[in-house]
Amino acid sequence: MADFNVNLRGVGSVSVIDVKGYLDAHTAPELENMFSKLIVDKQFKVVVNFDQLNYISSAGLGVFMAFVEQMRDNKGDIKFSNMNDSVYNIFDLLGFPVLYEFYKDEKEAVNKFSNLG
Amino acid sequence: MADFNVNLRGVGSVSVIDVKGYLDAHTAPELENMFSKLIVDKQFKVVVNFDQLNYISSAGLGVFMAFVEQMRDNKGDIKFSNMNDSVYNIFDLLGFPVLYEFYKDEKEAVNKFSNLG
Amino acid sequence: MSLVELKFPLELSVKSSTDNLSVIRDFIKSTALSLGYSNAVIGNIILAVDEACTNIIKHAYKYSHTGDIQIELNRTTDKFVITILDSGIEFDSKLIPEPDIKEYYKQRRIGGLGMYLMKKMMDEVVYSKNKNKNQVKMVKYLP
Amino acid sequence: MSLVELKFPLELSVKSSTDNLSVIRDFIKSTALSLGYSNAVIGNIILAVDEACTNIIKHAYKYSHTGDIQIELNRTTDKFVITILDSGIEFDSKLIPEPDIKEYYKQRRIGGLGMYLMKKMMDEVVYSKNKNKNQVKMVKYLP
Ligand SMILES: Nc1ncnc2c1ncn2[C@@H]1O[C@H](COP(=O)(O)OP(=O)(O)O)[C@@H](O)[C@H]1O
Ligand SMILES: Nc1ncnc2c1ncn2[C@@H]1O[C@H](COP(=O)(O)OP(=O)(O)O)[C@@H](O)[C@H]1O
Repeated sequence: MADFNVNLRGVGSVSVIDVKGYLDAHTAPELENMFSKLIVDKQFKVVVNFDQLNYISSAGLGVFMAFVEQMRDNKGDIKFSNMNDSVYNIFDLLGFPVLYEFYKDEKEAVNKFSNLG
Repeated sequence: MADFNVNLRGVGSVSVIDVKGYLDAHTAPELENMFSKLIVDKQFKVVVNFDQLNYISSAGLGVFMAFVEQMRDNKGDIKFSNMNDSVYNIFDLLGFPVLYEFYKDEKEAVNKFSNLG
Repeated sequence: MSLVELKFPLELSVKSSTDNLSVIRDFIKSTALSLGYSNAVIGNIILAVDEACTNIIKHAYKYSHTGDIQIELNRTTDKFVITILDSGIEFDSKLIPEPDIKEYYKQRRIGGLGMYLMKKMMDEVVYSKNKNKNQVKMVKYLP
Repeated sequence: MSLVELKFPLELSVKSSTDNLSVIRDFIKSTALSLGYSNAVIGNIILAVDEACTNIIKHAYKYSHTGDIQIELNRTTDKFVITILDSGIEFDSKLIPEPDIKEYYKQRRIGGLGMYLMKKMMDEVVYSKNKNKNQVKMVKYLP
């Protein structure tokens, strides 16, 4: 059973990560690896599309905390899109909306990067 | 949580029982009660519509064995309709198709009674 | 893609009430799913465990809710092993004849299908005693 | 309509592996469903238990898969009580400061959110010792 799935797509100069299923302490390392690869490839503009994510625990949240600074230090960012309410509520409870940008649509999130140049 | 639900409808002279959810040793008594009531009311022509039944164990199967003879002794019957494959497989494995009539549609099953008068 | 590889044994303990059958079924389902069985086979395993536990509630504990049912799940290289223990009335499965399904219907008996289904659904079903408890061990070969 | 009224206590025992988190979540889900909580609240309870068990795996057992995690569920007249036991490294929760979420982000720490979430999601969270085991007892008021 595939509990969690992470997929990378390029949309212009932006890297879009699709996350799917259950993101917990067991599956978070896979997302971590994806971010590590992006760093190696110098891809710092990242949108994470949560459309198919059912569940997130603090282990998943920690991955974004671990990498966002590096992205920003390199003129990039991690932006979030297409999050369902139950997942958003966890982010919200922990104050993430102060620190991260959330968008309804992936396209909106991607465009924010182009606007910045 | 409603694990099981049983509902009675009259279609002409036929009693249609809709079963819904999980029919196991815990919920079978409810179906039993329904059949007991039909006997008291002298309603012997019964179609059981399985359209929304997800699961059946031997406790559920036993209910039909317990009442079918009384129905037949009174010129009635218990006929089955709208069963999904997984539920049908259990009936099949136990040889029920030799003893009971199974129909795709409720209407077909109901009509069989009218044909018999 | 992240695969979950459950670390066995897993164990569920519940009181001997038919109210708890749904929790038992859900436990078997989530375990069997991660072992890669098809939905049809998962349905069969669930049914076998339901029947075994129903029998324990009915016959070993005579519908008292105070008994314990312990379900232990294990996997070997090629088998999914389900061991169910109870401390109810002793049971010698050898005394129960294999039902002849044709005879069964001639006599129009109402019960007596549970153990037959268990054997049909599983690859092995063995009753025994384990430290003063009744044990039924059911095996399904891994997919 | 047939209502299921689970007979408590229910108990699940699993090995200390993150592989088993999904089975733990499914167990909590099927129990909480039958207690009548909304889906949103069920999600919160599941998260709290996931965080508690993740901490046990990470901190009490240091990611060894050989430890035991025991989850016991009870209900009183007005409470759903979840007791989680482990035999790992002793833990004094009083030594862990309540995180200041603002400070937390300033320092950009990566962990440290689990216990905060547990307390937010549940009505009571109490750590203690129980016969040489570590115990965390979490309560959610019944709906
Ligand atoms: N776990 C058990 N403990 C004691 N007796 C049992 C147990 N399982 C089965 N039996 C006995 O075996 C018989 C056949 O069981 P089964 O095929 O499940 O049919 P049923 O339970 O409907 O009678 C039961 O009637 C009962 O006498
Ligand atoms: N069950 C436990 N056993 C031992 N130590 C624990 C346990 N739970 C929490 N801790 C300690 O409390 C700290 C805070 O836990 P938590 O808020 O979940 O954050 P994190 O696990 O991400 O560090 C942990 O870093 C750990 O030192």
